[in-house]
Amino acid sequence: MSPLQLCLAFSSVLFAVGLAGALARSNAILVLLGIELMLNAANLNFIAFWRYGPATSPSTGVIFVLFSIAVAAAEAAVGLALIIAIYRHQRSIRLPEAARLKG
Amino acid sequence: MEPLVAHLWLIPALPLLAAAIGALTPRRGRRLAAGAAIAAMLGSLILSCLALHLALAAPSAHLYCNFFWFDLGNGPVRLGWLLDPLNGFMCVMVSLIGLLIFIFSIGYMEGDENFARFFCFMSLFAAAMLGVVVANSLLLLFICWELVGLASYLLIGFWFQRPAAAAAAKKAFITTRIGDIGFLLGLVWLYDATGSLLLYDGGRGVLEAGVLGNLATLTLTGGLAASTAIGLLIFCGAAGKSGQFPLHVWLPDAMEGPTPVSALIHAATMVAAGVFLIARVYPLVSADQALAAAPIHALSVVAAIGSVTALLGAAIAVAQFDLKRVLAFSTVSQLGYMMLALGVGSWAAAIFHLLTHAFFKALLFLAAGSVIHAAHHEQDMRRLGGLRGPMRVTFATFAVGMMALSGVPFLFSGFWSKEAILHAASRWAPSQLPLYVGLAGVVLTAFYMTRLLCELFMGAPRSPEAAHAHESPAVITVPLIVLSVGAVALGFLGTPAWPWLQSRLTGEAIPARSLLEGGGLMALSIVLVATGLGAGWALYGRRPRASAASADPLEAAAPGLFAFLGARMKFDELYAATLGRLNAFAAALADFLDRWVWGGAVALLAGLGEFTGSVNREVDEAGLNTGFNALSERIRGAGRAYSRAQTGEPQGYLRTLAIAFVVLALLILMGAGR
Amino acid sequence: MSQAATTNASFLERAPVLLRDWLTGSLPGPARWLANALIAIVAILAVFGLLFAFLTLAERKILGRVQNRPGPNRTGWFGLLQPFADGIKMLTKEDIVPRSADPFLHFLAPVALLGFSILTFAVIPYGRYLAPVELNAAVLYFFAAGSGAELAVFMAGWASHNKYSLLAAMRALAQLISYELPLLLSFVPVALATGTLSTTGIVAAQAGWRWNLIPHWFVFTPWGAAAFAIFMVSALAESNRSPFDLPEAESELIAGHLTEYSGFKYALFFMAEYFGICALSGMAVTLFLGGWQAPLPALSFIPSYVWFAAKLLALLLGFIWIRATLPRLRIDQLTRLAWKFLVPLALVNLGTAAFWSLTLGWAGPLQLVRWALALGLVAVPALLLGRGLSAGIGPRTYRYA
Amino acid sequence: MNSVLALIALATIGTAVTALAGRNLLHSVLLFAVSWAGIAAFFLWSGAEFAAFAQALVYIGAISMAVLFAILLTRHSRDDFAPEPALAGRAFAAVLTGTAVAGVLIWAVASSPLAAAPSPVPAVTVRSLGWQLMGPPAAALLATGVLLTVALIGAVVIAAGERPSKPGDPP
Repeated sequence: MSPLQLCLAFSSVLFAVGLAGALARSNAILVLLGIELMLNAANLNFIAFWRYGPATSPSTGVIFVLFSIAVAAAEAAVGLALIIAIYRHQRSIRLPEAARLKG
Repeated sequence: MEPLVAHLWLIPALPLLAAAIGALTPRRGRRLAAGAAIAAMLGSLILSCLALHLALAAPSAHLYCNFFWFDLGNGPVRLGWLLDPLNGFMCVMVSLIGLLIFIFSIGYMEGDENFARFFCFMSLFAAAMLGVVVANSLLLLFICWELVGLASYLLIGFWFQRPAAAAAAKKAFITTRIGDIGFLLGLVWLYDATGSLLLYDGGRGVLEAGVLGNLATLTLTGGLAASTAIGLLIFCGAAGKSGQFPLHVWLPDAMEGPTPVSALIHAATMVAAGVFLIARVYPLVSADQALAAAPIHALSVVAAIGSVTALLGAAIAVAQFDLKRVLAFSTVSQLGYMMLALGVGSWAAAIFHLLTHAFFKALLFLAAGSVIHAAHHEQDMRRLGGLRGPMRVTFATFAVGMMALSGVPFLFSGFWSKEAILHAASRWAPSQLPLYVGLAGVVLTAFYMTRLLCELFMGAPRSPEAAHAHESPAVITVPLIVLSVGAVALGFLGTPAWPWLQSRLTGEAIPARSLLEGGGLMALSIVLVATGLGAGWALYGRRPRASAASADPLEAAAPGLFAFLGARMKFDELYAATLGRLNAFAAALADFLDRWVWGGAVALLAGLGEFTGSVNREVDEAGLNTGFNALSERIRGAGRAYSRAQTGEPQGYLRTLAIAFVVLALLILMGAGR
Repeated sequence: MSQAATTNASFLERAPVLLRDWLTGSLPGPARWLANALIAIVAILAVFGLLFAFLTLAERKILGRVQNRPGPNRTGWFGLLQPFADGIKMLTKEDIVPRSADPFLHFLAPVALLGFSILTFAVIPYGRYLAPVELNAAVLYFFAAGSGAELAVFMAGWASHNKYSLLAAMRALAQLISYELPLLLSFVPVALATGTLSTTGIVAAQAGWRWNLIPHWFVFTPWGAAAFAIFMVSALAESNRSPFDLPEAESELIAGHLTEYSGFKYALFFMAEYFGICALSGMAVTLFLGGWQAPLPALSFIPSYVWFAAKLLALLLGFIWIRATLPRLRIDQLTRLAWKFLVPLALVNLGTAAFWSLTLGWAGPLQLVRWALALGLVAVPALLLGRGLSAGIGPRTYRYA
Repeated sequence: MNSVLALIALATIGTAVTALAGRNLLHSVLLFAVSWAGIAAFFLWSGAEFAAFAQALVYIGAISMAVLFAILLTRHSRDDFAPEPALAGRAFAAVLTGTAVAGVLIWAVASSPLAAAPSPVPAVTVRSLGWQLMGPPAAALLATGVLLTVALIGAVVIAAGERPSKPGDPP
């Protein structure tokens, strides 16, 4: 396997781990973290392609990563705020119990 | 190119801006919201007049300005603005009537706490309609079309505290949506067939000869031309919006909205949209006229639907007591007339009638609004009456509108436009049926309008509200007067003696005919109008209703028929029994499948249980409810059934997403492997 | 004489490097690189370890003087051996771990804290030739490494199962997060002016003197002065020093997250705190005080690291002085100071710096205009915001006393 | 070269797995910090220095802090971290899905011909990065700024809890 493929494999496994976590845990915070992990895996891909992929402008990948980090930060902030709001409504942050919008 | 054409987008953009302003103003910002809305409408009225002037300079030309929107994989998606006499007239009409209605509603809505929101929605409505009018791309047109639907939903349900209003809004939205699905399918098909949705695009537009030729020649099974199928699909949308026969049920219920809204919907914007759409794509719809082999022509269907609607609406209108409902059904039947005219191949006549009808129907609605406003929101004509004395202006203007609608000869615009339609119908080769239907409609129209007028204004007040009624303020009456002038004068633009409007619309010179040729038909219709008026006067005018309780003369004569008509021919019940149940069944089915896909066997059993339960619930309740409650109840049930698929558990969604991804990726990889 | 001075200076200047090369010169390439790195690490640890030891002593002495008491004066001459006595005491003390505590975290917290604060030393240029690690984004690295400390403090508060510790941890989090922002923002103008994030580059950008008198340090520009002030205040808060030492407020929270710590772990916390102070001061020196640059051309014969040490010590004494003088803030005052005063001020300051670097070309009378404008840009918002901040906080009136 | 990568990957994935499988929420978060650090290390390894430090600063410095705050604010008692009840099946399904996704992805990666030759590290200094950011993606930069601001305000508003609404005003 070429280094690029190794990196991609790494990121895929990381992504899968995040996904599995997000699916398995019912604690909203852990689910959020799992999703963050998936985002990180995507970042890994950006860097990997920037490093090994066909040459584009010298800093595209890094710029991508910076943007996605910023977005991730925003996402985390809002997500945690939502979790706190949910907690305030029903004294728990278990996702299955947060299914009260259904009707 | 003319700078005006390039900036045609300003016409809808101004009201849209006003809507944005209205949306951002707080509750107390009434002045600002209303001011913005009216200023915007004034602006687009001026622009529209300029545009019309420009268009009339070269009637047969289609000035358009297309621009690049975004790049779709296999080519750019382009939108554009179009200007020709047709939408020039429409623009002027919409913005003028919209302006008047806005002014009117300052007076009408003054008491409402959501004044600002109201004007925001109204502006949105007007903006969407103007967008429909100026669009040069069916895609853009469809977008604005949906916006019209949304705005109508918001406005009909403006008093959403009332369950009736909320239900009516939902009903209107969903019913029109049914039609729009057809429309959308038509667009997709059209795009698939031609690769473009632009109307005029230098020879490549879908309304231009080359493309149409291909469409008409490309035939499907049974010799059905593609253009026929597409035209019919598009007509579905038109039928939905302008309340044609199968989908007319939402229109009367739309009366739950504030009266200015009803006026806007029924006169200027929404229902006009359908007729306008067909007139707009007339070349496409009529493309199949050439091939005689075709088993069915799109226009014949349009004509048939139109005539049915015309007769049906008129008949039902006879037996209504809510004055706004009477007007609503008269709108239905008038729209039937327009469709009929389109069907028999004279779209100029249809547009002519559309314009005149816009004026006198807006006038009627606003007058009705003024009555309702004066009578403290009493709408039942049995409990009104005797308003002639206190409300002179309203009475006069209402009378003008009524005479225009029922086609009182020579002086009133309705007469001329209706004449145009009837003549067109009489000249239609395939069948004379539409003509007879139209003539029958004439009688009924005259009859129920007379009835309405007498019930409202003659006799003595039959309730304290009516007794205390007084003339409305100037902000309400002035638009009435302006409109009544229009309702009278507009007719003279299209008399057979001087067919200015038609010739401008179609772009070719139409020889002026003397009134006498084809005079027989005219005479006949005059006689019919006279009969209608006479009958109405005989039944309701001579001996005005004594009290609110006393029975209606017709009711006394034929109670069964009257009740049947009064229940609007039981259409809602019919739909509730058929479509509603079908819908609920499909919903339950979808629900069942959904659970089966990833819910496992337990969910399957549960789904079965719910499915059977829901079905037998449908069976129990069907027919129990009456009126649109049944339909909207069904639809709500359907929604509930659908929504069970939505567990509200995000991880479930995520899981399905992941699984779907895996499957997809596998498919692709397999494909790559081969 | 000046000739002799320069040569002399250059030798002294290069002395540490020469020493290192003499030590590791014989080794092959990679091993040599490793050895150099090790030497750098060891040197830093040794120097700052000693500095820490005597800093504690100095702090206690000075506090003593300020409070009219001698301070430690028994062990050794002027109590000079006090730190070592303390060290032995700490080492020999029993290490208590509460039963319900989270033992692993309880152990990890001080270690991690110390580790992070040592990491930050890597990028500070101590002298003309004494920059341990040359990074392109050194300052970013500095802040990134520093941000780990918050985690450690929280760990400590959490691991020792104690409500005071937990409260302290919450406070610490709030405080550190709030002050991370002005700290970073106050650095941004420097990056704007120098166009680089590498510390050596920043120091190099501050070389030279105006009229051979006033050095080109950023602290001598309006925006630089403001940024320096903001940086120092935030640094105080970041290192939990008085007047921002709420997380370990003895009077309210016993000793905050240190409550359940004793013996060597406690010592580690202490060390980490002082290392943090040293690192932040070093960064302040690098960013605003011209790093190792000499204040006057005439004094440049003194080796650069001496200058750096002098500036560093000056700042440290400032820290101690402040601790001796100022009372502690309340938590709400603390956060308000951060969000309502420092952050907006830092943002305005960014604008000022931009103005400054845009008007580099102005000369002659325009220079005066430039200075006036910049000063106004710095002073006016400070005054306005300050008024808004101190609104309602008047001299206290004791009614029933 | 690749051994370093393997080391980093192992550390990152291992910590992530333990974090997501762990029972103690707080430990999970701290482990997550470690695995984020691992990702930063990967960035460093592949020469994206700036991205690495940004990653460390944002994730370890900010996000983990926020998460810890959220944990402290949303727990009944200190021992609220009991494992979720009756989730064995779900966990199994989740792991199954995860492995499926991983398998598909890795298969795709392995089966697609990707540039095998290790190219030299693209040189990117902070200065060039800055210039690039100010170039084409400037608009995106502004948008991101706006996004962050909005997110900040929104988070504050959401987490601050709603004031009791008057019965008078409509729903």
